[in-house]
This record gives sequence, C-alpha cells and structure tokens, in this order.
Amino acid sequence: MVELINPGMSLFAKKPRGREEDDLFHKAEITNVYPMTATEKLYQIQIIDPAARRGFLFKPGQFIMLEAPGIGEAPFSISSAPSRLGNIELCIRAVGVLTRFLSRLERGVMIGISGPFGTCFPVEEMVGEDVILLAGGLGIVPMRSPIMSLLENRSRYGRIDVMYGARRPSELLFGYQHAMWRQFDIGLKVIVDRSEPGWTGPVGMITALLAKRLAQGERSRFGNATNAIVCGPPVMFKPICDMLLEAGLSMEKIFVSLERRMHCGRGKCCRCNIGSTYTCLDGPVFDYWSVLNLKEAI
Amino acid sequence: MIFKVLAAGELEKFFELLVVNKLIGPVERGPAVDGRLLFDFAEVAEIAELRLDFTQTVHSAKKYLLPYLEETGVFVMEGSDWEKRVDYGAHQPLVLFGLHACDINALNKLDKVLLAEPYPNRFYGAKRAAMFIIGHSCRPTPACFCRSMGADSVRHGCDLFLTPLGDDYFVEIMSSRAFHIMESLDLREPTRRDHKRFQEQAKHRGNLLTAEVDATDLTKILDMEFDSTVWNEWGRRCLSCGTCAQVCPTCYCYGLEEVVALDLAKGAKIRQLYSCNLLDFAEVAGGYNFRPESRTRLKYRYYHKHRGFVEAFEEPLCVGCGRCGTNCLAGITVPEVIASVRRGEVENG
Amino acid sequence: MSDAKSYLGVPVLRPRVGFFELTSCEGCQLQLLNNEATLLDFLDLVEIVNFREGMKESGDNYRIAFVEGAVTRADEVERLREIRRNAEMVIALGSCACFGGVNQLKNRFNDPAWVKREVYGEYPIDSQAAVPLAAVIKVDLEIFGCPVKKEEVERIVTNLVLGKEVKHPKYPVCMECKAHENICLFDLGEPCLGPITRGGCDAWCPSNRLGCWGCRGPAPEANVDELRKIVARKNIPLERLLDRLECFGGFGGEADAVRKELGGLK
Amino acid sequence: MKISCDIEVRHLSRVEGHGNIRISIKNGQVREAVWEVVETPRFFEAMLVGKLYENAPYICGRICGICSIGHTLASIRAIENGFGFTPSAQTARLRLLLKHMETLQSHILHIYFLAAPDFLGVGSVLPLIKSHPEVVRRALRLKLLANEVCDEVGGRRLHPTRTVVGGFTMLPDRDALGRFHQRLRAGLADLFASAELFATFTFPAFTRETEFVSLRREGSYPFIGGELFSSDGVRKKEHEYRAMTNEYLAAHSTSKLSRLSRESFAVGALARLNNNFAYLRPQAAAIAGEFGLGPVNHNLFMNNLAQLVECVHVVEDAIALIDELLTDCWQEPRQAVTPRAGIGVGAVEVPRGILYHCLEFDKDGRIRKADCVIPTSQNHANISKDIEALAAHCVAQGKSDKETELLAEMLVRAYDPCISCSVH
Ligand SMILES: Cc1cc2nc3c(=O)[nH]c(=O)nc-3n(C[C@H](O)[C@H](O)[C@H](O)COP(=O)(O)OP(=O)(O)OC[C@H]3O[C@@H](n4cnc5c(N)ncnc54)[C@H](O)[C@@H]3O)c2cc1C
Ligand code: SF4
Ligand code: SF4
Ligand code: SF4
Repeated sequence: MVELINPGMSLFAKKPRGREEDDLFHKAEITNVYPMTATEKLYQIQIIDPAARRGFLFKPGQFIMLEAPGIGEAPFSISSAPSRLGNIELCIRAVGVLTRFLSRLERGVMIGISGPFGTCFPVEEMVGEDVILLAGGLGIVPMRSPIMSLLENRSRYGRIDVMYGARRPSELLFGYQHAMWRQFDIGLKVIVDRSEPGWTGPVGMITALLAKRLAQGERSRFGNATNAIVCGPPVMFKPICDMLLEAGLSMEKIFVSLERRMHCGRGKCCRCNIGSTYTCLDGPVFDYWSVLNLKEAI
Repeated sequence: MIFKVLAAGELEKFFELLVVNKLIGPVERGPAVDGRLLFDFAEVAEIAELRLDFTQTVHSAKKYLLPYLEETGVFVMEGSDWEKRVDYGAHQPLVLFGLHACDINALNKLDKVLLAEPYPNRFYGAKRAAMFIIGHSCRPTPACFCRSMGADSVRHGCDLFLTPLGDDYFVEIMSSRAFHIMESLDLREPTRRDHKRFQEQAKHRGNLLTAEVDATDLTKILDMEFDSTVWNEWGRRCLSCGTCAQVCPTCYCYGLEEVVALDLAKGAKIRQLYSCNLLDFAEVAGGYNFRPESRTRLKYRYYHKHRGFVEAFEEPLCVGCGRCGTNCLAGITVPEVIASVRRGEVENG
Repeated sequence: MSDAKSYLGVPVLRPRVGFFELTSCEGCQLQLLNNEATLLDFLDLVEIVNFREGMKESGDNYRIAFVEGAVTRADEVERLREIRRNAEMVIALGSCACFGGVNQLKNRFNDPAWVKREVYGEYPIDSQAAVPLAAVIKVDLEIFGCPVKKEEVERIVTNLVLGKEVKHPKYPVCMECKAHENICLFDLGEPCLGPITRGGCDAWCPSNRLGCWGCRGPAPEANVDELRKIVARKNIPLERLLDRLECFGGFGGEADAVRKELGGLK
Repeated sequence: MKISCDIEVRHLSRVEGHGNIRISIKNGQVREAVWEVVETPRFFEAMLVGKLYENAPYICGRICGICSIGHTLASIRAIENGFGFTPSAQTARLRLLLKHMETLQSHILHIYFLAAPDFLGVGSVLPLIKSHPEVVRRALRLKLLANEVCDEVGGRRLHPTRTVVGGFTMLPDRDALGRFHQRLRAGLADLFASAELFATFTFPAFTRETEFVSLRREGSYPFIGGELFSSDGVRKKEHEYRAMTNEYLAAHSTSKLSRLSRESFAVGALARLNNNFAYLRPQAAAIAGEFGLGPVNHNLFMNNLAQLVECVHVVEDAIALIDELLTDCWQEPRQAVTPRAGIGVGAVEVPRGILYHCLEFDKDGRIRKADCVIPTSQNHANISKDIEALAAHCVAQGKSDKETELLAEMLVRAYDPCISCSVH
C-alpha cells in the first residue's frame, strides 16, 4: 500500500500551521484615534513588529486590508506620507459593519493589516510638472498621501492645485492641515454643496472650482505637462475628466481611484473585478485611458 | 508522458494501493425523476462504490480545493490583543480517482489565477499540492461542449489518465509519483493494436460531443455586443440563485464573513464560495450596487469567463462541462447564451 | 455568570432582554431552550428579565424585546404597543412575527365569519385577521424562520451584544442547498421555493429532502415569475406551488395572484 | 380559621401558552375557582379546508412548538388511515423512536425547567445554574440527547422535515443511530440520578378521584394508535374518538373542553401510567415502584413523577428499537400512497396526553373537514375541577393566600398544559 506523503506540506513548509495567512499580514496597534467629523475618524496605526514596520514601503494611492478579528475586513487607502513607513494613518467613515465597529475602538487595541496593495498615483513621474488634484467627499482620503508626498518634495514640482469639495463645511476633512498645505505653496480651493453658519467660502459643485480655474485665463498652463489626480464618488469622475480633457490634458495623465467591494485585495475573490481587470491588482488607481476601456467602470 | 496498458484485473489492486489515503471518487446519488442517474464526488472506501462509468457529477471536484465554507483564520482573544491561527486545511493527501478531462482542465485554469503571483492563495495551493489525481475518460452528455472550449483532452494537471479499452486500461502516466506507485502492478507496453483501439475510442467519444459553442472571435464579439438586448431576456429568466457558480468547476469568487463565538473568546474569518450572480455581489459601502440588475450580473459572469479571462490567460474560464446549464432551473445554458449574443436575439425556451 | 466582558477592548454590557409571545406555537422561544449545548453561554451573554414560558419573575426594564407570534386580537395590539414603549429594540422572532406565519392562512378565506363557524360553530369568538408585528408597531430587526434557526439567533444576539450590525443574506436558499450538495428537489419531482426564498437557514429543509416552503419569506428580488414557469415545465401542479407560497405569509402578493388564477376560495 | 381568599394569577408562567387562575373564597365558601384559557385561537381546522392532504402534517405540526412531532405524526396517521395505507415496519419503528425522543425532551423540559423550580423554591431555572449546576447540566444533557435523535430521525427537533405521508423523505445514518444507542444507555444513568433528586421533593398530598383516558394496546405501552380506554371502563375504537372526547364550549375559555363518564377526565403521563402500568419496561416499572406510583393514582401532582417514569420507559424502548432497526437492512424510506375519499383518524399519545387528528378527504385527497382534539383541551375541565377542590382543601387547612396560590400554580403546571396547543 502506498501512503502518499503530503507534498503540500513540503511545498509550503515555510508557512506551517498556526502562522499568519501570508507575509503581508501584520499585527498592528491603534495608537491614536481622532474624531474628524460626525462620521469620520483618523486612526494612527503602528505595525508591531519593528522590522516589518521599517519594511512597510508603500506608494501614494495604495491601500491596505484592515481586519478587526471577528468583525470584518475591508480595504482602506493609506492616508499618510510614504516616508512614515509602517506608522500609517487611515481616515475611515463609519458606514457598515466593520467601520462602525472601528469607530468605537480606542487606542491600544490590536488589529490586523495586510498590504500594501494596488497601484499608485505615479508622483515620481510627475516630477518637474504641474499637478492638479481634485477630491470629492471621502476622496480626499486617498488624496492625502500624494499631497503629503508632493509637499515633502515640493521644490521638485511645478504648480500644485488642490480642489476639494464636500457636502457641507462640517464634513470637511483634514481642515487642520489646510493652512499648512497652503504654506507649501499649494493652491487649495475648497467648496461645499451646502453652506452652514460661519462658512465664508464658495458654495457649489467641485466642477465650479475647476471651471473657475480654467476660466482664469491660465489655460495655457494646462497641457501635456499637467497631471491630474481625481478621487471621489463615481458620479464625479465623468464631468471632471471631460473638463480636463477639454482643457487639453492627455488621458494618460489623468489618474482616478476607483472603489469596489473587496474581500481579499489580492486578486482572488473577484469582488472588485471590472471585466478582467482587478481593481485591487490593476487598480485602484487607473489612468483615464484605461478607465474608458473598462466596461461599467464609472 | 509514458503509455502503458493495465490488465483488466489490476485496477482493483491499484485502488487498494491507494485507498489507505483519503480517496475521492464518483458515486451514484440515485435517479432523478426523469430517469437520469445523478452522481457526485464523495469519499470512497471500496471499489464497488466507485462508479467510473459515470456521466457527470452534479457538483464538481473543486470543493476539495475551494470548500463552500472555509475557516481561513481563527482569533483567540486576549483582552485588546489576540492571536491569529491559520490552517490551510491540507492535513492529508487526497486521491481523486476518476476525474474527467474537463474537470482536470478546470483545475489547471484555477491554478492559473489562484496560484498566480504576487499573492498565491495558500489555502488552495496547499491542498492542490497534496492531491494525487487519476483521470478517466468520459461518457459525454448532450450538454458537454468541452471541445469548443479546448478542454476535451488532458496534457497535464493529473498524475495519470485511464482510458478503458474493453477490459484493459490504456494508461497515460504523467508524473513520476504515479510511475512509482504503478511499478508493482502488472503493466505492459501498449501494442499497435492498443494504440489503435485507443484512437478508435477517442474518435467514438468525439462523435458523442454534439453541443457546441462558436468561440471564434468571441472576445471581440462580446466587446461589440456589450449593450446587446439579449441580456434582458436572460436576465429576466435568471433567478440570481448562484447555482451555476456553485456547480461550476472554474468559478472561484468568494465572500468573507467574520464571526464571534457566543462566549466572545474566539473570532473567526470564514470564506464562502460566492457567485457574481448574487444580488449583493457588487455592492459597496453606502448601498451602491454596481450591478443591481440580474441581467448585468449574468452578463458579467459570461464576460469574466469568455472575455476577461481570455485576455488575461489566453483561454476561457470555462471547460464546457455544461454543469451550469444542466443545473440551472431556468435553463440558461452557455451554448444558447453565446449563440444568442452572436445572433443578437434569444430563442424562446 | 461573569459580569464584565469586553471584546477588542470594547466593553460589552449584558443587555436585559425580554421574551414575549403573541399568537403562535411558542416554538421559536423553545428553540432558545433547545440550545442545550450553548444555553449557558447564551445566558451569560444576556440578562433575561422576562420569559414567561421559562420563569416566574417578570420585569419591564428590558432593553431588547423578542416578540414571537402574529397579532390576531385587540388585547395583543395593546400588549405589543406596551412592549414597544418599554423596549429600546423590538425584534420580531420567527415567521409569525415577521409575516403572520401559518396563522395568516385563515386570512385567505373571503369570509372570516365562516372561519370562526368552522371551528367554534355559533359560539362567539374574538379574532381578527392575523398580521405581522410591523403592521402594528415599528420593528427594529426581523429574525426569520419557522422555526428560527438557533445558530442564527445566537449569531444575531452575539452581534447585538457586541454592537456589530446584523445583516441577513440576500441570496436565496439554493446557494446553501448547493453547498450541501443536496439533490435538487426538482430532480426528485418535488416543488421547492428554494430559488426565491431568503437564505440563512443553511437549506434546512432541502438538506432533509423536503422542498423549501418559503418560511423565511422572499429573497430580495425573488424571481417568482420564473419559478412559476419552472414548476409548469416540471409538470408540478400550480396548486402545490400555491400551498407553499401562501403557507407563511412572506409571499402574500404572489400567493394572492396565483390563488386568483386557480379560482378563489370560500 | 381563615375564611376568605382572593387569588388572581394572570398569564401563568412556566407553562406553554396563556391561562389565568382565579380563586375567590368568601366566608369559607368557594365562590369561584377557575382555570381560564385566554389564548388567542388560530383556526387550524379551518386553515386546512381545501388543502391537499400533504399540507396537513406540515401545517398541523405548527399547532405546537413542543410536541410538533406528535402533531405531525397524528396528521400522518389520520391521512394514512383515511387512505387505507399501512406503513412499513421500518417506518413504524422510526416514527415510534422519534415519538419517544419527543416525549423525552418534552418531559425533561417540564420536570426540570418548568416544575422543579417550584420544588426548589426558586422562580426559574436561572438561579439553579449557580446553585445546582450539576442538575442543570444533567437536564441539558438529556434534552440534548433527545433532540439530537429527533434531528437525526425527523430532520429537525421542532417542526420535523423528514416525516411525510408514506414514511420518511430520508433515513437516519446507521452509524449515528449506533452512537445514539450508547448515549441512550448513558442517559439511563442520568435518569436514575434524576429519580434520586425527585425523591427528595415533597409532593402535596392532594387527591381527587377522576377518570383517566389513554390509548391501550394489549402487550405494549402504546404511543401511536390503538384502542381508546378509560379507567372508568369506556373502550372505543380509534375512529370513534368523538365518543371519547365529547367536546363542548364554555365561557371563560377559548379552548374547547371535554367530558366522558364524569364531569371531566384526565389525560397525560399519569393517565397512561394508570392504564398501562403492566406494560412499563422493567427499569421504568422499578422506579415507579420506588416512588410508590401504581394504578390507579389520583394525585395529579404525581404527574411529574409519572413523566419521569415514562422518560425511563421511552429510553429503554428506544434502545430496543434501535437494536431492531440496526438488525435489518434499510428499506425504501417512503412508499407511495393513493388518495381516496373518506375519513381518517389518527390517535397519538403526545407528552401531555392523547391527541386526535381527524381529516375528511375528497377523492383527490383534498381536505374537506378537519378536527383536532388536543390533550390539554381534554384536561382543562379537570384542571378547573382540581383547582376548585384544591381551593376548598386549602381553606380547610387554613393555608395563606400565598401558599394556596403557589399550590394552585403547581397543580396547573403538574398537568404540563400546552395551552396554545389547546387553542389551536
Ligand atoms: C481601494 C479602496 C480604498 C478605500 N479607502 C477607504 C478609506 O480610506 N476610508 C474609508 O472610510 N473607506 C474606504 N474604502 C471603502 C471601505 O472599504 C468600505 O466602506 C468598507 O467596505 C466598509 O466596510 P464595512 O464592513 O464597514 O461595511 P459593510 O458592512 O461591509 O458594508 C458595506 C456593504 O454593505 C452594504 N451596506 C452597508 N450598510 C448598508 C445599509 N444600511 N443598507 C444596505 N446596505 C448596506 C454596502 O452596500 C456594502 O455592500 C475604500 C475602498 C476601496 C475599494
Ligand atoms: S443562471 Fe441559472 S443557476 Fe445561475 S444564477 Fe441564474 S438562475 Fe441561478
Ligand atoms: S461555466 Fe458552465 S460549462 Fe463552463 S465550466 Fe462552468 S459549469 Fe462548466
Ligand atoms: S428551507 Fe425554506 S422552509 Fe425550510 S427552513 Fe429554510 S427557508 Fe424555511
């Protein structure tokens, strides 16, 4: 009789039973929680293992899978500067099972994170050029990492514009940093759908900000040497991108970050597929040319 | 590949050699009302239970790699901290005895995506590596269109492949493991007559493959027909029940759920095989659904299999086993759906 | 019973719960006592302050009220409203509370007086059409099933206690049935509501070779039209489909339509 | 001497369903002593009209959450009798095994969870978890065993799924039956320990002569089908059940009531024990002997003990049934039945007493008329009479209102009434 030895065991002997699912999984501690609005909180998270923390290299626009044991796992964009390595910041809106539970956690709690996953905003390739960043609502969250990255290397870039629209002033995120961004010579414009007492800024759609910027007679500065990064709800993409194209930006230089349901982040669960494209592997950041070639993408 | 012939009585000996391991094979589940015999894969202890003359199992063998429900992690809680335990579930080698060509090809397709770098699925990988697979030539059903999908024969993905030649078996040995195990059996070199019989047998089988899918330029056609109205009719019929994906040997989509034990001392992460036909498959936070209508979900299943996968791996994510159509209560079959897209209309059914 | 529990650093309070029954067989409550293996853990998780079927003490200081049964009489309307006033959260426990359950089978007769006469003769008896809780009060959460599945109740209660949102599957019973590799009931010539009924019971009936009767009500977007065609193709009398559609009240509208087509009732 | 008392218990606890107790005594005269059933009616008998026969077991099972198996089996028996169909020996054995396990789980639920707290001076089983953990665990163990056998044989412990006209949709796993055989043996030890516990309880010495009705079959302690028998000597055939139940309606009750030779009669464990004592299995008989329980016992408080004796009996019987089942090979689970016009009656001993389902069919097997007579509705009149006598007895002994109230509650509970079932 032939008792087969278990070839599976030898093939994957490096990861025997009782170990983490894969090398991408790290235990991390929530070191601080700051409420930002009624529904969003900023979480500072530190990977426990020092070596893993130092080795946590990511690019702006990438995301992690965050797992709260027994509660859930979901993708979140890393919102901190890549130079901070495994001391990351996440800004999370409480919308569902996991995120509402997270909003009740305090500092000191251990969670699991895997990653980094996905594509990034190619800020390296934008060196020497202008960048215009357009964020709607929670879209400012994945945008913060490229903003921080641009700030840290401010001198290497041309003109930087940030246009940010929120539903109302009380829903604006990272307000405490806006002044600092401006100090770094970033043209930050903020607009809200609906005003609230105390609000002195403009009211309207983010497209209005862009239209105004385009109308300032600075059209000449737009063109092949301008990059755009667009993040926000799906309804926002098309009008904005159309305006940008109209203004002469090339499709390959407009980058959007798409959102899909993800259960693995590793190209295995199919949840985020758009056709054969995995939002988690081939995205979440796509250039606009690719997006137009994806059915049902936006 | 080495060709041999196994003498009639030797199959039982071969079975006995292997049955000390956990052995899976086709077994009969009983007749359906229309007289069709129903088969499925199950653990087998005696050769008499093994129905190598089976037509096709209702469910595929993928469950041994991708269980319908799988615990992919257990958390033992300690205050704010916890310990995570992971078990890939490959505790013992598994012998799969009697897989048809389509099902072996299905595993090969799954390998392409699930073992792909940069993030191979270790749960799948560990179980896949712990398998010993014995293929067996099939008895095609009227629903089989494997030839159209290029999945009617096997070149790799199993350890050996058996084709009955009268009482003897023509054996294609594809792994050294298989070669060593078979050493103790009465194997002989095939004669020219054996080769001829083998070819005749293959031809006979080929003649039985009647269903067809015209896959010429299919990716392009699907691209052009993205807005085709045929999907409305298929969508109207579809029950969004997920049966097609559950029985399909190549569907691998899954969902995750985390649960906490009643005593709050443990948590677990559970993976459930899912289906892109299910209502909430493409729902994202906030309730927005990228594919809220059954027609868009059904269409997505076809686009993933016959367009997207082809783009990525140069072959469709379908082996033409016909299971999805046979088991779909609404009678939605791949040949009909694809023909309708080509034609631009749905025939009444 | 341990007092202070926590999960991931979040303190977990044992909620005070009450169990109540209106018109029903009380089976769903009994399912809780049927949790022998885990009953003690269950009791450790919640503090039961009202459970007439199991205890003499009773109190109104409950936070969560589990209400079983349909509403069929004026005094039940009153009792239910009172429960609603006392409780922060009202949970409809079982199909009677969610849809009226088998009780609503009597509503299908056009002549309610005949129904009373058939059972009580001329003896006066007080009873109204059977309606679900939600017809009378706001219900916060529904736990479907006739009977409810204890594993599901436990999972839901665990989540409630943890403050983790409760979600029901949106797929139909077929999904879970296929995962058990059952023989499809239609292959056995039996009708089954599995393709249109909300999953979550782990295909309880089909796994025992009984077609689903739809006790958990329709899955979102249930394709009843197609199921009717399937039943016709399989030569199963429409009447047998109707029996199931109308049994628990979850498929009210669909059942009415089929009944009309088959030619009404008393 | 105490001469007045006013007791009102609204929605008596630790019973299934809703009932009130009202006792009013003025100047030593019992002015009112009633057991009032206020449960809402559900009209099952009307619901079934016009339905195909196969609906009856499924719907009628929902009459009761405790004895759904009994109701299902009664409907099936009524249908099979109506169609002139006799189930196979295998089906009969499996049904009886299933029935036994329902009896076991229901009796254990009653004696431990509903009745025992009174004897231990607490309001529910909850305090016992701390004070008597081993007792609670034992009860849970027995109930779990019974329920798991029900799951295996009937598909589900509550509202069974495998039980159909003609047999079963599928058969239990033989290995599982073998394992249950062992656990049932171990269960006997738990039952003996239970007997020791109950031997320490004091049962009120209250007797009122009454008539006891149950099934009876020569040579066995019957549960499914047989002759109808009363301790006053009435004997009827199964299909003559109406002559045994004589249902009538009364004020203060949404349940129907029954009478036979006297104003009221009793059904249930004590009635069965009184009528079939000779056929108890040996260890059950031994325990009955130890409790001094023998025919004819007229103290309804002893129903609790009769239930315990029956637990032992059904476990012994179940062990024997499994032996028989495992000796033979499995046959087809289900046989075909052919509907025909006619009337069928099924009488089944459910935990609380004898249950009748009567169904009338047209030639296609559609139900034209249905009648269900529930054990608790047969007991209601007797409960009322008992309360009246108990009240008088208490007054005579000068008991306080509190004491009387507790005794009255215990007496009602001793019947293990299933009120929602009685108002079906
Ligand atoms: C690449 C990427 C990056 C992301 N980055 C961020 C980020 O930085 N910050 C952030 O806050 N989010 C981010 N998200 C979104 C985040 O992943 C989702 O919000 C996450 O799934 C929420 O998980 P949950 O368990 O809380 O929600 P779930 O409970 O899983 O809820 C989400 C699902 O349930 C449904 N749902 C939830 N509530 C309801 C309801 N009341 N009614 C009906 N359906 C409901 C939703 O439609 C959705 O399908 C990102 C997503 C992606 C793909
Ligand atoms: S195609 Fe058929 S099997 Fe698949 S989900 Fe639709 S109805 Fe179900
Ligand atoms: S899609 Fe259908 S035919 Fe193709 S592999 Fe899957 S089940 Fe078989
Ligand atoms: S299978 Fe259907 S009838 Fe049975 S429990 Fe599930 S939903 Fe209810």
